[in-house]
Amino acid sequence: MSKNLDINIHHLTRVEGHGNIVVNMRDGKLERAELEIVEAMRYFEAMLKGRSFHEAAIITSRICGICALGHQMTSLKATEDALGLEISKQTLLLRKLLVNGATLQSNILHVYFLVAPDLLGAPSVFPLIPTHKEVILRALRMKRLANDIGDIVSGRAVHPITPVPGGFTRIPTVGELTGIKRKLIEEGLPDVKETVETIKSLAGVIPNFTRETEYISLKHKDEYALYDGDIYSSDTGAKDVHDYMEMTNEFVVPHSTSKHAKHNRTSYMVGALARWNNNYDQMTELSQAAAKELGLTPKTYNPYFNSVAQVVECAHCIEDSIKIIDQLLADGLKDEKPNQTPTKYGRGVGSTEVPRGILYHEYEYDRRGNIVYANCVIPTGQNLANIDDDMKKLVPEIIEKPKEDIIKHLEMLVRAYDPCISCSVHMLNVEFINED
Amino acid sequence: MSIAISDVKSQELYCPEIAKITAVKRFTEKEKWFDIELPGGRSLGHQPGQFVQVSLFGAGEAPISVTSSPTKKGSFELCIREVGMLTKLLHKLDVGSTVGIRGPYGKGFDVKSFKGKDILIIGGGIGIVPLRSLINYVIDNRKDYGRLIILYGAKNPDELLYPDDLKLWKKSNDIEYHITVDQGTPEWKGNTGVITTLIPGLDLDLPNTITAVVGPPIMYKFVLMSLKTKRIPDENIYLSLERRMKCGVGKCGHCQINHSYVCQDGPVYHYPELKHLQEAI
Amino acid sequence: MTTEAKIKPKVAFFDFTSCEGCQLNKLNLENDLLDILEHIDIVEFREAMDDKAEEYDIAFIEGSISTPSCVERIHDIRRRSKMLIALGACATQGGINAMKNLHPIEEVRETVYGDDKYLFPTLPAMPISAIVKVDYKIDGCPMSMPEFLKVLKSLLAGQEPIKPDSAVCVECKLKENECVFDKGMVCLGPITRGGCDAICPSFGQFCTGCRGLISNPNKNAMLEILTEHGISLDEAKKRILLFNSYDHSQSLPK
Amino acid sequence: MKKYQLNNKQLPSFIDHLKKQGTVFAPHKKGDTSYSFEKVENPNSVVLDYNRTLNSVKKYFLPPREHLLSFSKTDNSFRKGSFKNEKKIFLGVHSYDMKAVLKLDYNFSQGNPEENYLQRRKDSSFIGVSFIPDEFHFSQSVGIPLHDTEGFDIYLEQNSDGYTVKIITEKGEKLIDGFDRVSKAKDISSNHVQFQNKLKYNYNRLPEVFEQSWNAAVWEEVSKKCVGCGTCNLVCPTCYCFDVEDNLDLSLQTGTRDRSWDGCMLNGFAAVAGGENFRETLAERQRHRVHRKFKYISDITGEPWCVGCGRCTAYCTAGISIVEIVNQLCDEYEQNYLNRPAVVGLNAERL
Ligand SMILES: Cc1cc2nc3c(=O)[nH]c(=O)nc-3n(C[C@H](O)[C@H](O)[C@H](O)COP(=O)(O)OP(=O)(O)OC[C@H]3O[C@@H](n4cnc5c(N)ncnc54)[C@H](O)[C@@H]3O)c2cc1C
Ligand code: SF4
Ligand code: SF4
Ligand code: SF4
Repeated sequence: MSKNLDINIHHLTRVEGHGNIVVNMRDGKLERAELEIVEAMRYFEAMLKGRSFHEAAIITSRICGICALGHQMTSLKATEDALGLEISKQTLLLRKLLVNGATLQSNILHVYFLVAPDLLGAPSVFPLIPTHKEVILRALRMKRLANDIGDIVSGRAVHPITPVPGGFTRIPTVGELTGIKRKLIEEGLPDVKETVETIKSLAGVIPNFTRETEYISLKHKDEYALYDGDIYSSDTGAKDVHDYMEMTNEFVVPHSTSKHAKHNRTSYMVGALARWNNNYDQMTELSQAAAKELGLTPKTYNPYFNSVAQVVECAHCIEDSIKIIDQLLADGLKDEKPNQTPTKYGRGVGSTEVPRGILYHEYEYDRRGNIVYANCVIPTGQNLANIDDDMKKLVPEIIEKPKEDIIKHLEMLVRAYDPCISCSVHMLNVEFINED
Repeated sequence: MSIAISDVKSQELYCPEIAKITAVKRFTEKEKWFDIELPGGRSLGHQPGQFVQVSLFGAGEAPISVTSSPTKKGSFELCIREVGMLTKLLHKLDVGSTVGIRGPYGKGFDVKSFKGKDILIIGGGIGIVPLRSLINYVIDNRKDYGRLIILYGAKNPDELLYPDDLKLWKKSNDIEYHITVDQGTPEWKGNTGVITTLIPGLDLDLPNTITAVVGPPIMYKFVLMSLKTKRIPDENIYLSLERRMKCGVGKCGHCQINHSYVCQDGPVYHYPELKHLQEAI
Repeated sequence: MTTEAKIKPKVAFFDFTSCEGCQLNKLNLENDLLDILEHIDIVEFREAMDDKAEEYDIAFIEGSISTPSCVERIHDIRRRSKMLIALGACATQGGINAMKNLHPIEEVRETVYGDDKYLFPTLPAMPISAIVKVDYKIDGCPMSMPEFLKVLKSLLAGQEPIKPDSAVCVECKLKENECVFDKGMVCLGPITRGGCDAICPSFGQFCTGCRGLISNPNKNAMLEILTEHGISLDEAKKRILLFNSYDHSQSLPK
Repeated sequence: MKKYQLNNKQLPSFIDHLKKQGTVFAPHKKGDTSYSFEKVENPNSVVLDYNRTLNSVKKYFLPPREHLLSFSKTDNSFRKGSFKNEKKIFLGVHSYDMKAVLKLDYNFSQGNPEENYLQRRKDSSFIGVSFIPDEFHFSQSVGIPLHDTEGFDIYLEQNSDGYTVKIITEKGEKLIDGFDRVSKAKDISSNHVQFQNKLKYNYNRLPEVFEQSWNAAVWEEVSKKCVGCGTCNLVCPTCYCFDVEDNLDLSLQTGTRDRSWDGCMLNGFAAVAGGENFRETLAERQRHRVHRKFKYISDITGEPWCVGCGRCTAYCTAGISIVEIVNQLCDEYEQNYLNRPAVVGLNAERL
C-alpha cells in the first residue's frame, strides 16, 4: 500500500509553549514524524551564573509559569544540598503540601481545559461553558482549591513567594490550614469523584494505542514519590539523584531547540503515567479505587492514558493533602525562620516530580554563595524523543484514517504528554566560558 | 489642643448631587461646553471664579470652574477640556445625561469690592473659562462697574473658546476687547503674539483698575512682569491658580501651596497674598 | 452616566518568549472568569483554544521579543489590533529574559550549537514597546491580577486606566506590614512601581523589583540603602537588574 | 486624681473587663520586631511594653482604604460608606500618639468638619500607657512630656509590679467601675525615665528657624539619599492626605469611590493633567513634608504638628532622620542668621 502524507501543524494549540508537528510519508514509507520545538531559547543557566543563592529559585521559577512551584522546589533542594542547609520537618510537610497543590492544579488544568475539549470534539473549553456549565464550574472550583493551597502556603500559585532556601518566609496560620482542609474534604473529595465519573464517560474516545517504553520517575520507600526519592527506571531500577546525568544522556537533534534525552532505549517516558507504572501501589486508597474505575491498570503502555493517570493523581493529592495538614496541625505550627547559614559550598542536585515528570537542577556555588555552574533537565525535554517514537509507531497504524483524524490523533498524542515547551528550551548543559 | 468632638457638627462632604445636562456645544477639538441643571432648577449660588467637583461614577471627580455668571438662573455652565480619564468620558455625554456635582467651592473674585472700579481681564487659553463668569457678571451689572477691558490670548485661532461671546464682546461698545493668538493662520486677521504684547498699549486709570488674570502657570510670570512695568499696584491684581485636587474641601492635601489650600483660600488669590507663597508662581 | 450598548470587544492573547505564567495567572481568576467572559469575546488564545481571528479590539501580549521571527509576528499583531497591551514583566520591560543581555550570548550560543548557531537566531531580549507601540502595560512577574482586572474593567468601561507611579512601600505601609529590612533582608520596594498590593513583603519576602522602577527613581540612593544593609555594591546592582536589565543596566553607576 | 495599682497578672482580667464595655484595640506583636494596634481577641496577646506601633491609632479613624461611596451607574444612585456604631476603647496608647489624634481632630473639624472621620472618632476612649523612649522618640522635644495625659481617660504608668492606674476623666472612672481587683495605689515611685532632648532648639524657638528655612541647603542634601518611597508620610500619625479613585466591579455597573492614604513625597502627588508637576524634585517634596510638620499648620495653631514618635525616621530605609533635618536647619539658621550660639532651652542639651 503506497500512501503520501504531509502534515505540518504550526504552533500547536492547547499546549504550553510553541511547537509544530511535522509528519511526512512517501509511498507508504514514513520519512519524518517529529515534534519540532520552535520556542525561543532563554539561556537560564547562563543567567544563573554569578547569582546569589537567595535569587536562584526566584530566577528558575521563571523558566516556566506552569511548573513554577516544581522548579522552585527543585532549585531549593539543589541549593540546600550544595550549601548543606537542613530543613525542618515542618518545612518538609509544607513543601509536600505545596507540591500536591501544584500537581492538582496542573493536572486539573490539563485534563479539563486542554484534553477534555478533544474528548468532547470542541476546539476549546469556551464553547463548553454553556453546554457543560456544571463540569466547567467544577473544574474551576477544583483549580481554585488547588490554587488556594498555593496562595495560602506560598503567597501565590504562579511564581510562589514564601519558599526560600532553608524554609519559608511566612508560615500559614492554623485558621488558614483548617480552612483549606475543610475545603479539601467538603469540595475536593466529592469533586474528584465527579471528575472520575466524567472522564469515565468519555474514556471510550481515548485512542487505543500501545507502545511499551522505559518509564522513569522518582521512587520513595515510604510514599508515592512527588517531592523526593531516588531515580527509578522500569528497565534498570534505582539510582541516586546525584547520578542523574547517567539517566538523561542528552543529545541534540536538528528539529528542536530543546535537547532530547535517552537512557536504556532510544527514548523513555516521564510524567504521571511513568509515576503510576512505577509507584501505583503507594497511592492512597481513593486513588487506587479511581484507577480501577477508569481502567488504569498497572503497566499501562498507552501514552494517551497519561491524562487518566493525572486524574488518579488528583485524588491522591487531595487525600494526601488532608493527611499532611492533619500532621502539621497535630505537630503544632511553629514560627520558624528559614535556615540560611551555609555549612559548605560546592555542588548540589535536586530532583522533584513536577506534573510533567522528573525534573533535575544542579548547581555549583562558590564561597560567596554565588552560582558558578548550573544545569536544569526538564521533563518535557526528556519526553520529546519518546513522543517522536510514539508518532513513528502511531502513524502507520492509523494511516487509513482521513487526514483530519490523523491530525487529531497526533495532536491528542502530543497533548497527552502535557508538554511544557517553554520550559524545555531554557537551554541545557551550558559550560560557562569567560569564567571570572 | 483638644477639641470636643461630640460638639462638632459634621458634614457629608463627599456626596454629589445628581444634575442634568441640558445643553452641549463643542467649541474646539478639545473643549466642550455644558449647561447643567441642578435638581429642581435650584441655583448653584456661586461666585465668579469658584469651581465645582464634577463626577461620573466609575471615572472619578475633577474640579471644574463655573463659567456662567451667578446672575444666570435655572442652570449653570461648565467648559471642559479633554485631557484624561474623566474629561474624556465627560466629552461623550449628551443632553439628558447626568453628572455628579459638589460645590461650589473655593474663593472666587470678590465682585462686591470691585464695585465702581474698572475691570481688566487677562485670560490665556482655558483661563478664560472662570473669567467668563466674571465678565458676564460685570456685563449683567454693568452700571456697578467702570470700564470692562478684556485681553484674551490663545495658541492659535482654532483654540479660541466661546465664539458667540467673542462676537458679542467685539460688537459691544462698552467692552474694550483685544484678542491675540501666538500663531496665526492665513485667515487670521487679528493680532499675533503672546498675550503680554497687548498690555503695553493699554491706557489705564491705574489705582482704579482691578486686574483679573487666569492662564497657564507659565503665563503668570510674564503677565505679572508686564503689569509691574505698567505700574499696576499689586493690591489691584487677582489671579486664579490650578493645582491637583481630590476633595475640594480642604482635606486631601493635594492642592496645597505652602500653607494655603487652593480649594479653600483660592483658586482666586489676591496677588499680595500670593507673594508669601514661594511655591505659587 | 449612560449605559452604552453592549458589543463585546474581541480579545486575543499572544505569547512570546516567556514562562507563560501570566496566561496561567489569568486562568487563576477562577472566581471571576465567567463574569469576565460576559463582557468579552476571546477570539484567540493559543494556550487554551484552537480558533484564530483576523482582528482584535484588544490584544494582550505576554513575553519578550527575542528572535527575528518574534519581530515579524508582533508587527503583524499590532497591525491587526486596535489596542495592544503588554502583560507581565517580560513584555513590559524584558523581565528576567533581559538578564541574558548581560552575558556574552553569542559565545554561549556557539558552545551549544557550534557552527549551527545561525539556525537558531537570537536577539537581545526586548520589551514589546521596543518594537511596536504599546497602549498600556500591566507590570509584574507574574502580572499582577488586581491590576489586570482593573485595567480590563477600565477599558471595558471606555476609560483610560491610570498607571500607578508610587513605590511598593506605599501599599506595604497601607497593609501595615513589618518592613522586610527589619527582618534583615534587603528589598527593592522603595523604588519599584506599586500596583501589586505589596504581595511579596506581605508574605515576608523581599520585593524583587519585578514591576519595574517608578519614574525618576533615585537609583544611587537605592544602591546606598542596599549596601548599607550589608550587601556589596556588585550584589546590589545585580539585585536591581534582576528584572530590570533592559531598562537600567546602562544607567547604574559603573 | 484617683489612683489604683494594677499588677501585671491582673492585666488580662482588666482587659476582659474592658471588653465587656466595648471593642478593645491594643498593641500586639507583629513580625519579628514590630508592633501594631489590633482588635483584642485574646487579652494575653496584648503587649503594653512596646516601643512604637507600625501605624498609629489613626488607622481606625482614617482607614488606610475606605469606601466613600458605593454607586450604581444603572440608576445613578449612590450610598455613603457606613460607619460602625460601636464603643471603642484604645488601650496602651503612648502620649505622642494621643496628641496626634487630637491634632487630627483639629484637621478634620476645622473648615469643613468631615463626617467620615468624626463618626468613627466619636465613642472612643483612650487608655494611655507610659513608655521608655528609644533612640527615635523625641516627643518631649516637641512639647509632649513623657507622662502627658491630655486626651486620655485613664493613664497607666508602669511601676515595678505593674501599673499605677490614674483616672483622668469621668469616662475613665466609668471604664474601671466594677473592676474590683484594683487595689489602692501603692506608694511605689514609678520609673522616672529621663527623656533626652534631641532637637537642638527648644520647640518654641522652631518658628524663628522655619522663618528662614526655605532656601536651606539641607533639602538638597537629604534628597540625595531619599528614594521618594513615601514611607515617612504613610507612617506619620499626623499625616492625613489622601487620594480618591473610583473602582468598578465586574458588572461594570456598580462600584465604589474609594479613598486611600497618599503622601506628598510621591511622584504624582502634585502633578496635574498636562504634565505639570508642582513639586518635581525630592528636595521640594522633603521641604514640603517637613514644613507641614513644623510650619504651615503650626503657624496657625502655635504647636509643632510633629509629635516626635520617630516613625518616619525609624522606618525610613534610607536612614533619613527628621531630627537631623531640623537640627541642621537650626545650624544653618545659626550660621546664616544669628552668628551666635543658640540659646539652649532649660533641659535641651543636645544629644
Ligand atoms: C480650581 C480648578 C478649576 C479647574 N477648572 C477647569 C475648567 O473649567 N475646565 C477644565 O477643562 N479643566 C479645569 N481644571 C482642570 C481639571 O480639573 C483637570 O483637567 C481634570 O482634573 C483632569 O481630569 P481627568 O481625569 O480627565 O485627567 P487625568 O489626566 O486622567 O487625570 C489624572 C489624575 O490627575 C488628576 N488631575 C489631573 N489634573 C488635575 C488638576 N488640574 N486638578 C486636579 N486634579 C487633577 C485627576 O483627578 C486624575 O486623578 C480645573 C482645575 C482646578 C484645580
Ligand atoms: S518591605 Fe520593602 S516594600 Fe515594604 S516598606 Fe519595606 S522596603 Fe518598602
Ligand atoms: S521614607 Fe525616607 S526615603 Fe522614603 S520618602 Fe521618606 S525620607 Fe525619602
Ligand atoms: S514627622 Fe515623623 S516623628 Fe513627627 S509625627 Fe510624623 S512620623 Fe512621627
